[in-house]
Order: sequence, then structure tokens, then C-alpha cells
Amino acid sequence: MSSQLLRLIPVSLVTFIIYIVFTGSITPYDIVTGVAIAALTAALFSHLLVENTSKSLNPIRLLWLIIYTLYYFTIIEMKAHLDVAKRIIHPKMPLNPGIVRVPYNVGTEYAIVTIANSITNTPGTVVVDLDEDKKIFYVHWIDVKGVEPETTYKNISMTFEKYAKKIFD
Amino acid sequence: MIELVKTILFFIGMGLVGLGAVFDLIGALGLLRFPNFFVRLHAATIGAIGGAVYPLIGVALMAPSLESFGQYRWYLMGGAIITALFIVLAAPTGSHALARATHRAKVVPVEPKVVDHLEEDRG
Amino acid sequence: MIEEYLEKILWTYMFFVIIATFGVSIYGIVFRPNMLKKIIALTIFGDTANVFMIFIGYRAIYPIKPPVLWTSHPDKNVLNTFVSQSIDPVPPALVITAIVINMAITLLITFLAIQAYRLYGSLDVRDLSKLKG
Amino acid sequence: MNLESLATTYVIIIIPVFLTAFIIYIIRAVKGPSVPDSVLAIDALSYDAAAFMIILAIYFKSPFLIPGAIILAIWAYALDIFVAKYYEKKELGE
Amino acid sequence: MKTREKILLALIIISLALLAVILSFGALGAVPLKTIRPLGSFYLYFMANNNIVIQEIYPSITKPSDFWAASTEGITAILWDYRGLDTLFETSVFFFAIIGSVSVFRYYSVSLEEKNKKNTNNSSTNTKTSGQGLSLIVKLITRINFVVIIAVSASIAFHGQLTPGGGFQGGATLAVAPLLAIAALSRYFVEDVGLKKNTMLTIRTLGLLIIGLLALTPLIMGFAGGNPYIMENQPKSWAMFIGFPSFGLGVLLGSLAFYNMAELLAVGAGFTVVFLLLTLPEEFFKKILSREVGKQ
Amino acid sequence: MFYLLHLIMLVLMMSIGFVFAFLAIMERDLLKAVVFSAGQAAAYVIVYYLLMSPDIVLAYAAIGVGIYSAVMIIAIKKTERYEKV
Repeated sequence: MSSQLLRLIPVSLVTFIIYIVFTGSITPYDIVTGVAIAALTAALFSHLLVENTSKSLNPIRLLWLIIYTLYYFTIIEMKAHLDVAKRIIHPKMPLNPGIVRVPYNVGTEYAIVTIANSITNTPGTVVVDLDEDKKIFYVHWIDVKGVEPETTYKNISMTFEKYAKKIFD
Repeated sequence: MIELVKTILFFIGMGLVGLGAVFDLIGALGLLRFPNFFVRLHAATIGAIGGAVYPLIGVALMAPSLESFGQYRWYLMGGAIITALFIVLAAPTGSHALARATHRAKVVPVEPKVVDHLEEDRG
Repeated sequence: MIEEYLEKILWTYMFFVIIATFGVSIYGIVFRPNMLKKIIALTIFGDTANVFMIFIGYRAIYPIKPPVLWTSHPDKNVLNTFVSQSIDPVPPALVITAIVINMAITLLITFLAIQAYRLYGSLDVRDLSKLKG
Repeated sequence: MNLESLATTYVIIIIPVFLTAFIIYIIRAVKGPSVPDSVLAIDALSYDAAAFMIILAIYFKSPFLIPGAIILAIWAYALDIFVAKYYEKKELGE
Repeated sequence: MKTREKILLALIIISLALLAVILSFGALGAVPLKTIRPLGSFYLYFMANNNIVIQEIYPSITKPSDFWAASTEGITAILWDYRGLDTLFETSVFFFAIIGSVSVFRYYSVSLEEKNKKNTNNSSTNTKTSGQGLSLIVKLITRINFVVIIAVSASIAFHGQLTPGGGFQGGATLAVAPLLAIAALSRYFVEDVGLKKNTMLTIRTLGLLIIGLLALTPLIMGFAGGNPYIMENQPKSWAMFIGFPSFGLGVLLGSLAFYNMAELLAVGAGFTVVFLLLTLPEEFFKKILSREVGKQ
Repeated sequence: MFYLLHLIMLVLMMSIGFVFAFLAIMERDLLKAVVFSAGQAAAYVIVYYLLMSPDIVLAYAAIGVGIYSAVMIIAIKKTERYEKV
């Protein structure tokens, strides 16, 4: 019973933060309506979103999430953007595309989705499909450097998986 | 001190907005030039992340310095941040959903290609 | 001087585009045989009418703002500046009502079209008009 | 020159770049040999229009113009999911 | 395209183009005016102002608070206050369109167990990860997006009297949640969560009822003083009842905020009903239809 | 000068809306017509924005881009995709 109630906390917190940030002001009216909406959303959706409460309230994981976001959007993303931009502007368009297998070794849904969206958000790689039983992503890669699982894993998803394990697993 | 930080953030924001405009143009060009749907997905990613998320974050960084907006500059900042957050979540998912459906329904062939393991595994 | 003429030409072109869109959507409503295509044309017609309505409430001045006041305790200067910069709020308020009613009608017609397809197996008005009873 | 007039001038320089990009997206959306191509172009167009709307709010000096941006982004995502569902499943409710 | 159609199309376009030229050279006046029309200016002056400061512009009005809509947002002020009855009936039009749709599609709810009984090979009934809907990534992101969508739509609707937005806009934003759930997670999931057709219709009717009661409040309270009025925030100088409390919890808070909340509920639930009806599986529908046709 | 910049943006967006509307009416593949009509709605959203009506942007972006397209896609899935000539 108490775990059921604890589960409400992360969802309601996230809803409240989004509500206040989008509103952009902190008057008593905003706080009252925000708390009401947060409670309602948590009651409706917490069982769909949270499985392990202790994990979701762990500050170290949150810190890793922030570090990963900063690192991802400043360095990894910028490199990939420049690479694909070069291919677009180049008059001959050097393309070498193909769909390759990329293995992953994480268990939870959140970790899988973090890796998959990180791959897709990086220009140059798009997750076309995934196989949950064999633990494989099928990734469309703009410049196929090799088809072996080791090569693809090293080139595409190693960094993401390292952080995803720290954040969600 | 706070003024200095605000000014630095303002110029970083301006840089991000300009970068976003350039990436937007490049993404559009890529969408036009690339030969096939699956390759165009990468150009669309540039358009969505480089062309929308970076300028939105840039506007959010610029917002605290815009004094004439008064109280409502936090409204501008919050709207920009939440929109950026939503696009970060939604754009890759939309691309993935479209790619998977297109590959399953065989609407367009995967041409040119070096290798297609998904086709092999599905048989 | 040149700007005035340019402005006039651009406004004329704008009205031409609006009315050409009207013409195209009327063509779609009248001549296209498929019911769903007729519904799409109907929504385009409604949207263009709404855009035209908003143009009537627009003002040709430079610092132009939406009709939203910044403070709930305005003094005289704030009010005068606000009224001199804001658009006319009446047409947007009418258009919101129009959008909602358009949407309700479109939903109802779509339901009817799907039901007609289930009963008669066709969405072509030429086929449907041949049915008896 | 204070920061705000600098921002306004900067946005005036940015606007034509965005408009050019919009036109190129539209060429792809019109040409697009298959439906997913058009959807992809309109999708990217919508996300960029959302960003464009928020940038223009600085130029018009009115913060009240921005909430439309997130709505446009949300519904562009919904359009994606619907077209994907159309191709993938027999029935849209499944 | 036949020749006759081509000629007709050309005629339509040419005549309309002539109309365009006539319009832009002054049939409606120069259409984008430089000045503002008197009615619009009146609304803009009075919607957020109950002071005496506008006596110079409108000297004949001795009590400006009679026209005060308690909203800093012009369009919401007009929608729910100056033209409140229009909006009430517009909401009713949407309501009756949904009632009409429900009566066109005779419908009973289809649960997931019933569906799985038919295809016995599909053994898993776990709605989160079974074969329903799209891939795992889309499912999880859609579930996360519910939180964003609900927070954003609530913010838009609850601040309708301060910033752009309002009940209908918030409700139309909220409608994306059931729509995405139906597409990405399947309609059986939506019904299993508890958003069934009849529940939604009840919520929708409840929202409309709240709007009606709010509109009637000044009337009921005004009967005590003998001078009732309907549907408005504005305190009337002739009525005993002085209008809704205007400031509360630190912001402008007339009746408009409550109208917007009720409208959010009504519109969101109404759209859910429409999408649940539209995504009814065709095979079940065919069965119902054949049974009904057979009876006659 | 500034006013002309607004006007040019408006003219461009209205022309884009017209192109999409024309294609949506003339296309025989109904699914493509729906996608074009969503593009027309996106162009009109920017027109409404430039005409300074944020409330209409909110309402119309939801209805024009989203609900019309979704309802039409469902209807096409339930009925038929190609228009007979």
C-alpha cells in the first residue's frame, strides 16, 4: 500500500514542474491548480510509468541524467550534425547506407528507450526496428563501417549504453 | 555579476539561434537532395534537432536579458524549454515509427544499400 | 511612394490568393465525386473564410500586438498604448466559434460518410445517387 | 546599442534563412514520391515552424504569441504516429 | 477532367479574381484599417479596467465597472462574457454533434479479453507489452508524453483569463492524449484504463451542466434583489448581486476561470468519445449491422 | 519597412497555403490529399500567428493539423484509399 502511494511522488513532481515552468509564474493560484493537476495525473498514470520507486527517486541517477544530457547535446550531437551536414553539402554526396544489427545489454524499458532515442536523435543513425527477445536494434546507418556486431556496437551505441546503465539500470 | 552571466548567456543563445537557422537550411537541403526515404530520415533529424531544439534552447537562454518583456519573460523561457523537451522526446519517436511502418509495409525499397539485416532476419 | 504602391500590389495579390483558394475549394466541393474529398474541400473552404475574417480585424501598423494586456491594474498611459497597438478582438472571437462549429459539422459528416460506405459499399456520389429507396 | 535592439536586428537577419528552408521543405513535400516522404517533410516543417514562432516572438516583442508552438509540435507528432499506424496495422484501433 | 469542368473552373477563378481586385481597391474600405473600430476599442478599454481613468474617452459612462469583464485577455473576455450565450450554445452544437454521432454508430464496448478469445493464438493479455499497438519505444514515449500533454493543456486552460488560451483550446490539446493512446497503445488499452464511452459522455454532460449552472448563478442570486442578469462577470449597477469575486489567490479570477475549467473537461471528454467511436473495429460493426438488417 | 516585412511573410505563407490546397483538391490518392491538407493547415497556422491571434493559433493548430487529419486517416482506413475517376 505504501509503495503504491510512494509511486505517486515522481509522476506528480514531474507534472508539477512542467506545469510551473510552462506557466512561468509562481502565484498561489498557479500552485493550487498545479498541485491539483499533479495529483490527478499521478492517480491516473503512475501505474503506467513507474515500476521501481526507489530507483526513480535516487538523486545520483538524476545527476547522471543531467551530466548525460549536457554531454550528449554539446559534444556527441554536434559531431554527428557536422558529419551529416558535410555529406549533404558535398557535391558528390558520399553515402554508404545500410541496415545493420546492433546488440544491447540492458533490461529495463526506460534504458532501452533511452538508447534507442539517443541513436535516432543522432543524425546518421536511425533505429528502424528492435527485437526484444534477441536484444537487437536494427539501425539504418548512413556510413556502414562494418557489419559485425562488435564494430557496430563500438561505433554506434557504446557510449549511450554506458550512461543508460548508470541512469536506469 | 548576475548581469555579466546574463549577458554571456544572451550571446550563447544568439549563437545557438544562428546555428539553428543554418542547420535548418542544411536539413532542408538534405531532405531535397538525398535519394531515398531511409536516407532522408537523417536529414529530417538535422531539421528537427538542429533546426528546432537548438534555437529553442537559444531563445530560452536569451529570455532573461529581455527586460521589456517584464514578468512575462519567464513565460517565454518556460514555453521555449517545454517545447524543446517535447521535440527531443517526440521527433526521434516519430522518425522511428515512420521508418518501421515503411519498412514493414514495403512502401519504398531500401535503395541504395550496402546491407539489409532486417530484411534477412525477417525472411 | 514606392512602398505605398508595393503595399497596394501585395494586398491585391493577397486577396487574389485568398479568393483563388475559395475557387479551388468550391471546385472540390462541387465536382469531385468522392465524399471524403468533398469533406476535405469543405474544411479548406471554412479555413479560408476564417483567414479572410481575421484579415478584416488586422491593422496595418508596425508595432502590432495581440489583444492581451500585460497587467491587471492598468493606468491611463498603459491603456492608451495598448489600444493603439492591439488588433481588433471581435473577429478572432467570432472565428473561434466558427472553427468549433465547423469541426463539429465535419465530424458528423464523416460519421455519416463511413456509415454510408458500410451500408452501400461506395463513397462515390454517382454510385450513391443511383440507389433507390 | 542595448541587447534588445541587437536581438531584434539579429532576428531580422535570421528570418529569411528560415523562410528559405520552409520553401525547400515544401518542395520535398510536394514532390515526395511516396506518402512517408511528404509526411517527413511536413513533420520537419512543423517542428521548425514551432521554433520559428518562438523566435518571432522576440521580434514582435510580445511573449503571448508562443503557446501555439508546442501545440503544433504535439499534433505533428500525432500525424506521424497516425500515418505509421495506417501502414502497420489492419485496423487503426488495434 | 472534362472540357466543361475546365471551363467552369476557369470561370469560377476569373470571377473570384475580379472580386479580389474590387475588394482590395476599396469595397470594404481599405481592408486592413490603420485605426481600430469603435466596438473593438470599447472592448479593449473596458475588459480589464474598472477605474475612472477612462472617463475622458467615454464621458457618458459614469460607472465603468458595469462593463468590466475581469480578464486581461480580450478574446476570452468576449467569448465568455460579452457574448457568453453564443459560446454556451456553440458548446451545445458540439455536444449535439457528438450525440448525433453516437446515434449513428450503435455501439457496445469491446474488451480485450473478448478480442483475444477470438484469436486464441495470441495468448498474452498483458496490455503493456503484448502485440497490440506499435513498437515498445513508441509505447513508452507516448505514455511519458501524457504527462507533458496534460500539464500543458491544463496550463493553457487555467490561465485563459490571463494569457492566450481557454477552455476549448485546452480541451483540443488534451484530446491528443486519448488519440495517441488509441493509435500507439490500442483502443482496448484505453477502455481497460477506464475511459469507456458512457463514462466520458457522463463527464461531458457534467461539464456542460457546470457551465450552465455558472451562467445561472448571477440570475439566481439576483432574484433576491429583484434585478437578475445572466452569464456575466460584470457587476451591474442595477442588480443587488455585485458579480463574482474578481481577485483570488493572487490573480484575476472571475467566473471566466471556472468556465474554462468546465469547458476543458467537456471538450476533452467529448473528443475521447468521438475517437472511441471512430476506431471501433469493423468486424464487430459488421456483425451488428447484419443482425439489424436481418431483423427487418 | 517593418510593416512590409510582415506583409511579405504573410503573402508567402498564403501562397504556400494555396499550393497545398490546390494539390489536396487535385490529388487522387486520398491519403496524400490528407497529408497536403495538413500542410495547408500548418501554413495557415503561421498566417494566424502573423495576424496576431494566438488564441486562434491554439485552436486551429489542434483542429486543422491534428484532428481533421486523424479523423480523415481513420475514415480512409475504414473505407477506400483511391478516388475513382
